[in-house]
Amino acid sequence: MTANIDNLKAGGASERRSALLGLARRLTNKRAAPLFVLIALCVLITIANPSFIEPRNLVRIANSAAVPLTLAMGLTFIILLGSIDLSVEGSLSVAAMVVVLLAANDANTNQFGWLAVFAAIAASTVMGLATGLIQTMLRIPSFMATLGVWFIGLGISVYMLGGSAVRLMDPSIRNLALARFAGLPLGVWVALGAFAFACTIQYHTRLGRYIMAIGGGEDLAELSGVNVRRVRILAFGLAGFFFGMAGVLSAAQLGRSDAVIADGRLFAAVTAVVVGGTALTGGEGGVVNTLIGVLIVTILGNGMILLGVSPYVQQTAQGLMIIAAVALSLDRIRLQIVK
Amino acid sequence: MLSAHSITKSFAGVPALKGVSLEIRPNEVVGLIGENGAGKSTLMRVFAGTHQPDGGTLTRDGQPVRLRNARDGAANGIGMVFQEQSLLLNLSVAENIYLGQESQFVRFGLVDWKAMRCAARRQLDKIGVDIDVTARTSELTFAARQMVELAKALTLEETIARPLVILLDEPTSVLSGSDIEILFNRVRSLKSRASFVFVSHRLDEVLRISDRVYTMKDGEVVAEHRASDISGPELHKIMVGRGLHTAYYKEDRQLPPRDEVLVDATDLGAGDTFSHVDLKIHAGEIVGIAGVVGSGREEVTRTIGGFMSHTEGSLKIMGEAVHFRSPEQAVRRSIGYIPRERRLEGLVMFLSIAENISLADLSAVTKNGLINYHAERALATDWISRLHIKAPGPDIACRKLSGGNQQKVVLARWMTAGSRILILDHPTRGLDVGAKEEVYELVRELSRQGVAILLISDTLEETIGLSHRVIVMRDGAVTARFDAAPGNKPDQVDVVRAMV
Amino acid sequence: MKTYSDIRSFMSAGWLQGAIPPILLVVLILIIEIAAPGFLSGETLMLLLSNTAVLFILAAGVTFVILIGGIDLSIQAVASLASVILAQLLPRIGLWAFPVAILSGLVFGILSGYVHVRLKVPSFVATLATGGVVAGIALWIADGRAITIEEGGRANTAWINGTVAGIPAVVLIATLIGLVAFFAMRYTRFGRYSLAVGAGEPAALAAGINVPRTKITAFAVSGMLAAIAGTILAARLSSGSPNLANQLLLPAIAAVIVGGTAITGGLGGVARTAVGALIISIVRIGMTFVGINIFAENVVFGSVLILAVAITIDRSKIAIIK
Amino acid sequence: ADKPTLVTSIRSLSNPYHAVWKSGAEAFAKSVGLDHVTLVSEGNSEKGIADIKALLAKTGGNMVLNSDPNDTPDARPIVEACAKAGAYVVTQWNKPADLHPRDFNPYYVSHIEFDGTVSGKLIAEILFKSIGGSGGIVALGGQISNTAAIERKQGLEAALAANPDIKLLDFQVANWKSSEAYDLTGNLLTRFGDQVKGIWAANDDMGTGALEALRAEGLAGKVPVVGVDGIKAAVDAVRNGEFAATVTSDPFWQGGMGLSIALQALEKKFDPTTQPPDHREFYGKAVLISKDNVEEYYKTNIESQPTVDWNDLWGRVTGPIRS
Ligand SMILES: Nc1ncnc2c1ncn2[C@@H]1O[C@H](COP(=O)(O)OP(=O)(O)OP(=O)(O)O)[C@@H](O)[C@H]1O
Ligand SMILES: Nc1ncnc2c1ncn2[C@@H]1O[C@H](COP(=O)(O)OP(=O)(O)OP(=O)(O)O)[C@@H](O)[C@H]1O
Ligand SMILES: O[C@@H]1[C@H](O)[C@H](O)CO[C@H]1O
Ligand SMILES: [Mg+2]
Ligand SMILES: [Mg+2]
Repeated sequence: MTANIDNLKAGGASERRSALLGLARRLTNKRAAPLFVLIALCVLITIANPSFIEPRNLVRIANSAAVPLTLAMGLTFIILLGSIDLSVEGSLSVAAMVVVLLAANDANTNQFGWLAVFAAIAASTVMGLATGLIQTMLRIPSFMATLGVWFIGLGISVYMLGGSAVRLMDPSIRNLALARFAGLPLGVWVALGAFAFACTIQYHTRLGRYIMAIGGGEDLAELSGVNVRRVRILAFGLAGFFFGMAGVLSAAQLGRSDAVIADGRLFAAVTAVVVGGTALTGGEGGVVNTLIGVLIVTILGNGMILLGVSPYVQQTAQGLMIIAAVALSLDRIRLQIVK
Repeated sequence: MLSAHSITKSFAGVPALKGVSLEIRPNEVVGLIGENGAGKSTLMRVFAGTHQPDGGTLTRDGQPVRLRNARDGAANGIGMVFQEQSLLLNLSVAENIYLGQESQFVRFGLVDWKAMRCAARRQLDKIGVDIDVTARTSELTFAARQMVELAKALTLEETIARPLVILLDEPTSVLSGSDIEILFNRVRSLKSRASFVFVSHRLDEVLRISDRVYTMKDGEVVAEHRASDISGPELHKIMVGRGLHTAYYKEDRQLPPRDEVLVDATDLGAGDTFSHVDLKIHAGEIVGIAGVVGSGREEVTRTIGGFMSHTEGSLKIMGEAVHFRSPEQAVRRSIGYIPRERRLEGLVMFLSIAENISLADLSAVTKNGLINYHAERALATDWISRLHIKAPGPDIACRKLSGGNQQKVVLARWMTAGSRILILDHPTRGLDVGAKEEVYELVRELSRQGVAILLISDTLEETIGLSHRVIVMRDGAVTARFDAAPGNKPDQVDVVRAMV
Repeated sequence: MKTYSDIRSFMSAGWLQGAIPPILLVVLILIIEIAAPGFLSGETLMLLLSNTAVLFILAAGVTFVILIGGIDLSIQAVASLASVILAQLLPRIGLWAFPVAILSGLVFGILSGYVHVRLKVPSFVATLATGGVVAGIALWIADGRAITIEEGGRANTAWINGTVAGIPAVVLIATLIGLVAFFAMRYTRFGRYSLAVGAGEPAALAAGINVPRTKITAFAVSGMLAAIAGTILAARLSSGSPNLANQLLLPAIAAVIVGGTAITGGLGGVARTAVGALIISIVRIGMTFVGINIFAENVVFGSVLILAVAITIDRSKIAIIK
Repeated sequence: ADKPTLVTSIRSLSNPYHAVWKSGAEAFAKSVGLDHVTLVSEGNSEKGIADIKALLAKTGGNMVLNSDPNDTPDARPIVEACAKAGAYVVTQWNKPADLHPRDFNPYYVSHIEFDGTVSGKLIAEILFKSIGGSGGIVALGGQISNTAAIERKQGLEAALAANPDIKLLDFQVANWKSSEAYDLTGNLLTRFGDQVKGIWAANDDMGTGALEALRAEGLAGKVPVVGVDGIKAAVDAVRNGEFAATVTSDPFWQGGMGLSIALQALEKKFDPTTQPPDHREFYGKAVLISKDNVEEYYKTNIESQPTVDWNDLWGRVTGPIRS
């Protein structure tokens, strides 16, 4: 008879220790760290310049955060998969292009109103689905599939816009930026709606759970019967949907669209996602983290202006602050391997 | 009920299954045994739908079926507990149990997590284990995870009306005696509802639970027996091709240790994991540490291996005081570590045998600081023949080897590095009886050459059988020490008493 | 005997897979020649090689980081900084400006590695941030403008723009760097450790590899090669600018991956990157040669990137394609 | 001999400024009946230069190039490559100070710039006047190291020095981008609130971004904006009083005239080597668009394609370039 001794007794000592561990964990709970970074940032900026907490400024921050938040919601799902989506700027510019060219504008006679918005979101959702198909069917890394789609999307918008900036003249769409409800621009409500939708997907649907599962171990998820390919395609489609919303919001805010409307959005969005505590390796974090990350990054930008940081050192300052924010807030106990 | 007819399957041209025919009848437990790499797991995966056979057919209730993926398998009432655990560590227990089968909890497109948790709790109650279904799986012990896996496979019961087939690929290799009993009881009581295939390297277990036993060898079924018609030693002989050694742990070859002390820990402690541990290991000595999970024995070995730093006491390696901050420092002090999680820490699975063997000490194959590929391959070829590693050549990626052969590659690495101190953390986990024997032989040989060995193992028998001395730990402290000279081995009962 | 076993291992190591990127390269050249006869001349091919040099050097550096499983997004800032340093120092210290500029790359590479390894910031964000810091420093050193390398300084950069035995010096430099990088990757401990870390970090750690050191070294190499690329760029353009290497980052990473190196690490190498860089520049120059509509250029380029990767990557050696 | 190819090399087609440049080039190409190729660098100097070299190889040097180099440094290798291949080249906006057309006779025909200091100053003065000569303004600069951005900022500073009652509250950089200007403007409004009486932007993309941020706060038309480039959105804004002014270098003219000058040199219609220095390196004439002339400008330049006499090579020369 072989006596197997590993687990003859797991009570006593380990129970006592796990209570201790639990306490220690609560004290050093790194998962809440991004929130602390956010709060500390707000407190520090307020001390330096009290106009930071004026309601008017908070509304402006919310307004600046609307596009990055919507965008980052989509990106979060891709990063949770353990993939990356570099096509952010391409998809966003396609959506912005579609909405201005179909709604009332100064380049053609179209006047499809809100249909233009749906078409824009549909276009970028289709681009996302196509990305997912390309990635899973050709079996290539998302990094390259989305890099390719980035170029393609940008090329399409440059072509359609003929290089010019087309003005968006549909007043009801412009109202996303110009009209307010309960003190907040409608665009902010839309972004909050996007956030609520993203939460629903992530925390209450199978798709959200499967995305987490794939990020945690794609092969294992497959063994459990998860249709990995379908989930990936849907996730990229979902991301495209959010990018499309962000494109519409961008066009509504700027009142026009050109092909470079999304310039610089990609890296800002990835930074926000990571600062919020979502792991680039997948399976850890989520859209709530991203909300916090977006706020940290937006408030950092706002704060630098409020403090009058010279534009010559802003880039450097921002780089250092981001390193500090991530270093302070990453849950290194969970993330054994950092890549 | 489920049968395989002439199933063949090769990986990159190398056959793993060479025309296997086998039958699983209603309400029975089929045992499946065979050496490492015989093809047991591959066959199970074909049944489960996660591997597609190159040739042959599967029939379910007499009808041919094609299983393209795990979902097809599940739809046919076939569930599997995988040899390498297949739980997602970033999800909770409940989410894992119902992963892929959430539809029953979906209302208006949203998942009712509460209902899922209740159902998961019911599943776990059924197999008689008490695990928090909201816990993250990463926080569970290995054994607890195994029970969750079983619960997960058994959820098929709720959705499939037909009789089920549950495939258990080495479910017991990480389970304790009591957990094994729970598992077996559950299997017996479910026999009215399902048939089971049970793979294990512990022949006594196989005979105890199975109705019939198939023996595989080199991708073929070589024997089929009624469990009541055959004995363990007979099975062993069919499987390995020779009889069971009477002196399984080679006690006759256990030499007294030398005088030189290679590891000398005094009053050693690390955080709240263990404290006041005194431990001396002489050249040529094998010291086993017995203890349950949480006793601190893992941490002691990981401290000596450089994965953790001690916070109290002192540690001397070959007479010099050390304070390791990384495994690299331990390796530089001639310490080698053979981990229990081979796939994670043992080998770089995507590198070749040759590259893995030379990894810890490239100086054996470098000339003027440059790697000499010819020498590296020659070295690996030499080890392959000396340790009887079953592999087509030194350039094959280690992930393609079976567990036993992987373990031999790890050993070859540390022998190449000239390690004078070896830490063996469950060195025979998942190995077949033949492979185990070879590993024991190697361990003895190393000991005779003067290597100091610290051993943690799956079974008390192995610990006692191999060691010169046995140390027992409980709650982070040493509770007993036993001398284990040949012919004077301590009694298991005494050791267990000190453990709990 | 030795060569025999070398050949055998070459065959068994899936040489066909390794041959696919070069074959793709040849096919692309033929396609362009058919579409625009005259492309296949010694002159254009030389042009192609010299235009690939900077891209390749940048890509070779980042290959090391990708192999350990990381990414380095700071290379274009580091290259720009090196160009600025070179332009500022050439008039004062002559040829010594080169080692100083290259050293700056080494320092910032180590800094990136340090931030990533010690502070455990994911390399994507760590290098994005250090890239921002470096860009700020470049702006500061350049006093916010492009710095022309005047007549006097150009005497010291002329050698880079010259030819040796009819071959452009930049091509020779890139070849030399490529060879050194190739041998470092294949024959040194550091190279082997990098592969091991990329393919299985916990196992590499347990085998006694100094993982932090290996990682920081990879970033140092990447920074240094980026700086070399920056100095060559400065010499070619006779000037340094804080934006000089802008827009070179993504093509460099694309070159690495198109060559068949796994973005997840542990598989690939510098030789593959050389082929990848050539594929990227051929497609670019080919489009101009064939006269692809300017509006379609991005669409064609993006599609070719996707197809090229689909053809070149070795799926059998990548556990999961993410 | 084969007909020469006309080649335009610009940064990208995704900004309105260069899009108009391209249409000018095409209008000219049509007028002379020659093939025209557009190259874009996408902000990547290496690509810009490589593409030009590829075309030089393809045409065997039988081409003329009108180039807006991506960055100052790019001009030298571009010019050197053209001279070596025997192609005629005109550069605009960006070149190193020590690179001169006369050093590459006859191939480097001309270099054209627009005095950024003058434009920056001009719009600043109009802005100051429109807020009544006193109060605070904020300024949005282009990409820091860009020559045009530096010069326009100098012009602003000169105007400020002459108007001590105007206070520059803050100078920030929005990298020529409207989206960055949009967010920055919101933040600046928080910091300075009602003190912001006007916004100076180094180009119209940023200016219109700032305008939209003002609009979101209900301040459009109340806080005047000025910019540079004369893009359509800015001209519209001048028409409805939201912009005080914009000034344009007339990219349509730039796109066609650069080709025309180079082509006439190639066709030996004039000899570059005998031209006066201010035909080789000169400031072109910028056009100010303010409420006084906006309706006319709108009719001639926005509603219809402008008509330019492509043979009037030197009509817009305003003087040699300062160094
Ligand atoms: N994915 C794979 N790729 C290549 N070869 C494989 C793969 N899986 C298994 N093999 C090979 O197929 C053969 C059978 O392996 P299998 O895992 O079925 O053995 P096993 O009987 O389960 O062994 P063990 O007792 O060690 O679990 C082995 O030679 C193994 O190396
Ligand atoms: N454990 C290690 N982890 C990472 N890199 C290492 C390690 N050991 C050596 N190197 C690398 O290899 C190079 C040679 O190392 P070193 O000079 O320590 O060799 P050595 O003294 O000959 O080694 P050994 O101790 O194995 O005989 C070093 O410059 C370093 O970059
Ligand atoms: O838009 C910018 C600036 O306005 C400047 O005119 C120079 O380059 C253009 O691209
Ligand atoms: Mg197996
Ligand atoms: Mg096994």
